[in-house]
Amino acid sequence: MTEPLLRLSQISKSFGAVRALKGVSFELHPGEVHALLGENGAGKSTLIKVVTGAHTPDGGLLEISGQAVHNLTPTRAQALGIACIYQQPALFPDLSVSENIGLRLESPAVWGRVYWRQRREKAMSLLKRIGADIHPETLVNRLSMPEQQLVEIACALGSGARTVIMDEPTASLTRSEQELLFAVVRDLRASGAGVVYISHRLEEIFALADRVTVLRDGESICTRPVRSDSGEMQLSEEELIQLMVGREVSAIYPPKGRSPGETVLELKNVSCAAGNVSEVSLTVRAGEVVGLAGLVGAGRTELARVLFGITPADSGSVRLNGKDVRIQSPRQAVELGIAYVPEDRRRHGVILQMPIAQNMSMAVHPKLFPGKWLRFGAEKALGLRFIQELGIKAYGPEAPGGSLSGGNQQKVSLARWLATEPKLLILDEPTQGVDVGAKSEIHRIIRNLAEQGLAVVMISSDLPEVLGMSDRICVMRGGRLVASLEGVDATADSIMAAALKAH
Amino acid sequence: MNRYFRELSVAAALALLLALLAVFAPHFYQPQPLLSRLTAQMPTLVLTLGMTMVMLTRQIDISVGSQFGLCAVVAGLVSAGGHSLALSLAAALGAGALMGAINGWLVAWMGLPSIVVSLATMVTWAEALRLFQQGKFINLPAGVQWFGLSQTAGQVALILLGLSLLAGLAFLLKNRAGGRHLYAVGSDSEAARLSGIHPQKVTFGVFVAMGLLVGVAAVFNLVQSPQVDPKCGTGLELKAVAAAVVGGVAVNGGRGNVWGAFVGLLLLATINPALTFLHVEAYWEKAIQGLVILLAVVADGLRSKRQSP
Amino acid sequence: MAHANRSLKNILLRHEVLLLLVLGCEIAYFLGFARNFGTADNLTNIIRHSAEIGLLALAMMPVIVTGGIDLSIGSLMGLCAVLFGVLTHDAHMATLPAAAVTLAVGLAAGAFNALLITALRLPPLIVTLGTYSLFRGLAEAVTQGTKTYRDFDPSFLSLGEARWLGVPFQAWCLIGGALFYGVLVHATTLGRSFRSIGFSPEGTRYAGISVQKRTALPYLLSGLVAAVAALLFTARLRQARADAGTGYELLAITAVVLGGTSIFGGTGSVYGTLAGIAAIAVLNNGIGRVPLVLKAGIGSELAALCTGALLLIALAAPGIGRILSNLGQRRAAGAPSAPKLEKN
Amino acid sequence: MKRSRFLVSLLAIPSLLVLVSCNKSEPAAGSGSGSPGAAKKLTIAFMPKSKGNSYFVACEKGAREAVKELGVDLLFDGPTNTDPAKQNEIVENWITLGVDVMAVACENREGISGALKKAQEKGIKVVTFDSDTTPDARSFFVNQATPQGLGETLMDEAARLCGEEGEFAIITATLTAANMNEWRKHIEARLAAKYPKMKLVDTKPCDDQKDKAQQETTNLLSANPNLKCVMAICSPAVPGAAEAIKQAGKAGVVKLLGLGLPSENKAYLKEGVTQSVILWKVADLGYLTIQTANAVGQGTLKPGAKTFQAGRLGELTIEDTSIILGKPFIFNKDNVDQFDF
Repeated sequence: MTEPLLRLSQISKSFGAVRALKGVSFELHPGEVHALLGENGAGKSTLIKVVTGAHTPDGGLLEISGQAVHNLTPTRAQALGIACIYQQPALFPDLSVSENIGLRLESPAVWGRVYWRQRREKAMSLLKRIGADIHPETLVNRLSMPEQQLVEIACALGSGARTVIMDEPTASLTRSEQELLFAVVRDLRASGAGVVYISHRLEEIFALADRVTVLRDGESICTRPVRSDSGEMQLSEEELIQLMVGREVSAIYPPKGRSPGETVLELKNVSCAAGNVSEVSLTVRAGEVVGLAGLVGAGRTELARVLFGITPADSGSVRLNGKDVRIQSPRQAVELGIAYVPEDRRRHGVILQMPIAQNMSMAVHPKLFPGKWLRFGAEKALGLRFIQELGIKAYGPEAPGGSLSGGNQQKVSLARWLATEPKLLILDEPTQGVDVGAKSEIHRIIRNLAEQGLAVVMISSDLPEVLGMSDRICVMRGGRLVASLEGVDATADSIMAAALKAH
Repeated sequence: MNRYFRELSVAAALALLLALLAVFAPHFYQPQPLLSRLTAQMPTLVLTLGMTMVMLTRQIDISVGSQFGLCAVVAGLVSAGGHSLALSLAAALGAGALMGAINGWLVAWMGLPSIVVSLATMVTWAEALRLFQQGKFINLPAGVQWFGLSQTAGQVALILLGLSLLAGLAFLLKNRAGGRHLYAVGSDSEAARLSGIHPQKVTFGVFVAMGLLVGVAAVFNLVQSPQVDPKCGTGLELKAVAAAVVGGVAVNGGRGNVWGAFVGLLLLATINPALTFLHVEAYWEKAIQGLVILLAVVADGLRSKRQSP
Repeated sequence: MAHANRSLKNILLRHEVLLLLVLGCEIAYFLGFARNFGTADNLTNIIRHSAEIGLLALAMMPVIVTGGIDLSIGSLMGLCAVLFGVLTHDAHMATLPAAAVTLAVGLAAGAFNALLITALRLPPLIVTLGTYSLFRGLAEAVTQGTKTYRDFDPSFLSLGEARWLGVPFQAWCLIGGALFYGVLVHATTLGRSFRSIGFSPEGTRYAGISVQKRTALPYLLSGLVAAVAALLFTARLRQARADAGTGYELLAITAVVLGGTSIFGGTGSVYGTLAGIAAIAVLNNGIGRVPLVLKAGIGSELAALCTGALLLIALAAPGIGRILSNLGQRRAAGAPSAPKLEKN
Repeated sequence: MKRSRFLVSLLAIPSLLVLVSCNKSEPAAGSGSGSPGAAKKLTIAFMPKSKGNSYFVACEKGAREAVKELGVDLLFDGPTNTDPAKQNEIVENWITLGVDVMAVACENREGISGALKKAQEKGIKVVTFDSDTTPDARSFFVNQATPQGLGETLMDEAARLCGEEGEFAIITATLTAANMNEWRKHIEARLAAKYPKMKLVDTKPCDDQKDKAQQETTNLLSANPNLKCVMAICSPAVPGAAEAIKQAGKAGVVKLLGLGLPSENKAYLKEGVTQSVILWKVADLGYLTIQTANAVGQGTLKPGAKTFQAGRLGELTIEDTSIILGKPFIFNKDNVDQFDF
């Protein structure tokens, strides 16, 4: 048996009073894809940071290629062949793609020379290898989020690492980009490297992983092979979910609703050049959940931004409750009863330094605080109400948003918009990076809201979620709405076909 | 071309101003006064180089004027004590590095905002110097001025030194890993950390480098005249920041280069003599300086607004 | 962990509480050792002399809370003072309308800053660095640098010395300013949005709050306050000259930061700012009364030096605390750790 | 929690007010308690226009000499930069500090008069030196030279140096410096009245910095090729302008005169770059100021006196309420070695 690439024994790490890791053991062998599973807050990110040298563990033993390592730094981890693709691209926005790749791959000797041409060539070949169509001299701040993710992957590949850690690499990738990534992962495996793969999408894990380790509350619960030697599946989704949450989750998606009511939103040929949205016509009725599917970059988030007035429409008509409206700013959208739970929770959804009650009241200032005077009692009551209604785990309405886990932050973000009592709720990737338990809770909440007569537009790249939650599924491609699928027509195949079909 | 739009447009503005002078005040181009004017800008140039580095890492240092005065007095006292110029350079470098290290320590290791740290050290150094020196000039021995060379040779030497410092720093920032680390840290310090760069060390190093450059600048100032004025640093921090900003160095880090800052400095430094040559009253100077700074940033703002959605 | 934030120890270690403690120590020391420090006349002096800077600091605070900065207020004070002189002397306007026009111009200058910062999304540091030069330059250009306006209306000048209910007029202005800003920042949704903008402008925008309008407001107000300070200054000094308020922007920033407002935005308070002003004003006044300092004749330099040092200590104190506690942890963990660089 | 903090601050303000108005009755100890005639140890407060300025450092030296001689207490303070607001502040602080006499070099003639009158109301004697306030705000002005006398001396000397014809330029400290603006006024008046063939081509500020003065002079020299004379009226500007003239190779061709200290200009005077430096004996000014302040404080010098016996300076005449130090000196390369300040 070969030496494992990575062996962690009884690793522990605390931040102040919080014990993030309480003795985690983990092994990665060459030529293996090892999935790491766990709810948010289970300790996956901390574990990764221990392995990449970003955090120093308080106790336990870390062995890399059979050698015990102490005082690991990011530089040293790199030298020892560990590369990591983080969830949030850790790139330099002001620098070019080739320089980004260069800075990550070259040794950080201060007086070392910079070979610009070699950098460019290397970047070019790496980008080509993962099939990304990005010019190496483009500044990173001109790239879209998935493109940045691809650059990250190129960095990890380029480092020639024997151990590659991928933290939700597909979160913002399009389907075709995902396929390329899977090919890269398989390639790595074939070349004898080890891959630690983290994802909330279980189907990816079944498609890729050889073994699975489940973390819960800072402890490693178990490590299991995905397939037997003969290639049969040895694990079921239900089993995995149960291991992660430690309890039974009965139905993954709540049952769908009754027939929808009146038309709430009606779009006719709405276009926005700046936002890459062209001639979209769409109707959403009260009590209906409309799933908005498509590849990333297909214009879904952009359409939401048009509706919310962040990038106002150039042409076309928007009717809300039968009235023509022109939405020029988020302020106006809120006044019209439109709510938008954004995709990027940490940047747009929740202000991490502010108490959650203040976060929840932000969109209802005029309603909650008539005459612009703050009323602290009313605000606190609002906070308490939603903490209870949505089951937010926090010590109270004064808890800063940043002290909550991702799923709970998402609930705070949702609470802010429910407080406005909107007529139209737009959810953008509502469960991205949310653990399984919180995910099904959020699904239940969304369904309840629809039951109460809210019109819901849900953008999601998670196909099972779109299928499970939506009453009707609209597919976008290249800024246009290309299909509207309902009932038995709505299948994973038909959605993907619509999303991918060439003109 | 597009990447250097800012530098080129500032250079164009400078060219325009110079052309204006060529038409309306041709005697601006007499060689000896031109040489003197350029020489006089060398200390500020050196400070601007340091400020560019500091701003590239997303920091700012407004204590450089006070540091400059202190270094100049230290170097002056060493020289006045009859020691060699090398020794006074060493003393100035030492004093500068020490003050830079204090700023750097507070900013990098204590995580304090640089604008406030340097505001505090600016006041502290300036008042300490006032208490110590009481505004007295320091008379220097004969050999110090122009390094003991003839005047023209000394001026040429000084300009060459300044420009080679500029070129050297430009080279380091472009072609040495350490230089790129400044951009990396200024662009995103967390990403830099994950790339194995130590942002604290880089930040600390940049402030120390700034201090060392202040020492160099003080000596560049020292050799230009037979006396040291302890007030010589007053207001230099704003000149250096303004030059860097006009030259396209971004206050929030990661963007800009020393050539741009150099052109920015030349533009700002030409305004004052231009007013004299065009016989515009002196009391317009500050207003025009402010207008140039605003025009530079507004042009930049309009341009980036047009480009980004 | 979040609970720990609210423990008694942490409340005691809060910046403002520490500052009040420093202020208390200053006062106790000066009462004990400085000559005639505790007299009513002197207290009046302290307030009268810090009114303009105090107002500027109050105006600066919300600007910094939104994550911005306004370097132009000192220069704007100079411009407004000169303008008031021009209006009353050269244009022969009566005092009241001239004052009104001056305030309007201050507001307009603040609006100019606000426009460049919000509509063009330019960094406030650079915009106000530009207007810092521009406003002072205009003041010098208007007066050709040399002109000094004197002989204002006696009833206007009497404001410089006036007392109501035994309290100097300047104190009333300061109280008015503090109340106004206290209510604005701490009790209205506007103040709340300054905070959220300071923490995250994008996040605030996504909550349906018009970030640009809200960001503009503190700059507008700081323009207005600079004009008020200019009038007060003119009344107290009995003259208007282009150099009024030179360097006041830095003093105001010092007071604000000393008062616990984060230069990165988001946190800050009026009472902290007031304590910051008081700490500086008391230090300035008291240190020149300590017999040893009096004898050496170094009051002004020492006061400035101590202000710088106080600011440094105030800044470094939490860091030093953190390092000490890290040392304790490190001994337990046997591993180094460094604070993260802050990023705004 | 937020609200309670706000309430606390609301409460703090009124309590501060109470403190202000309650303590009002307490007298400012030590001020104005001396009865005239009886010799007692006086406390004299002495304020320059700005500190860290070699001119006033020399002044302070002379003042301390007189203090030693007379056995009085000296308080010395002033703004660190020329800042009129700070001068008022210090005067008002001195009132509450309790001094017997104040000697002030006023940056701001009108502006400071209110504060000085307030001091007089409290029984504190006020004298001014170097630059005056309004006459009703002080008892005596120790006058080293009147602005008019100084302006005329400068202009006459400039005219002498360039043969009463040609272009000249002025370097001043800042465009807002009050006393220099006063001098400039008299220079220009004298120019218009007596020297029609001379022309003032430009006036430049040097921010009280030598290096800036040097740059400005370099520009002036090349922008005005016919320039015959530079007049530097603030002390750092004289050596700065001298260096510029020297570097331009115009030593002796372009004449330079100014107001400055001999010690800072000795080398240039000897090299023939600077022709004349005009100044009074600065230390004597400080000395005389303290002598006057003491005499006024002791009550031995009263308004209406025609002469004043000023220690080692001997008997000086009093014009109205101005005590004249004597004519300014013109230093040149022949006599500069006799002075050590």
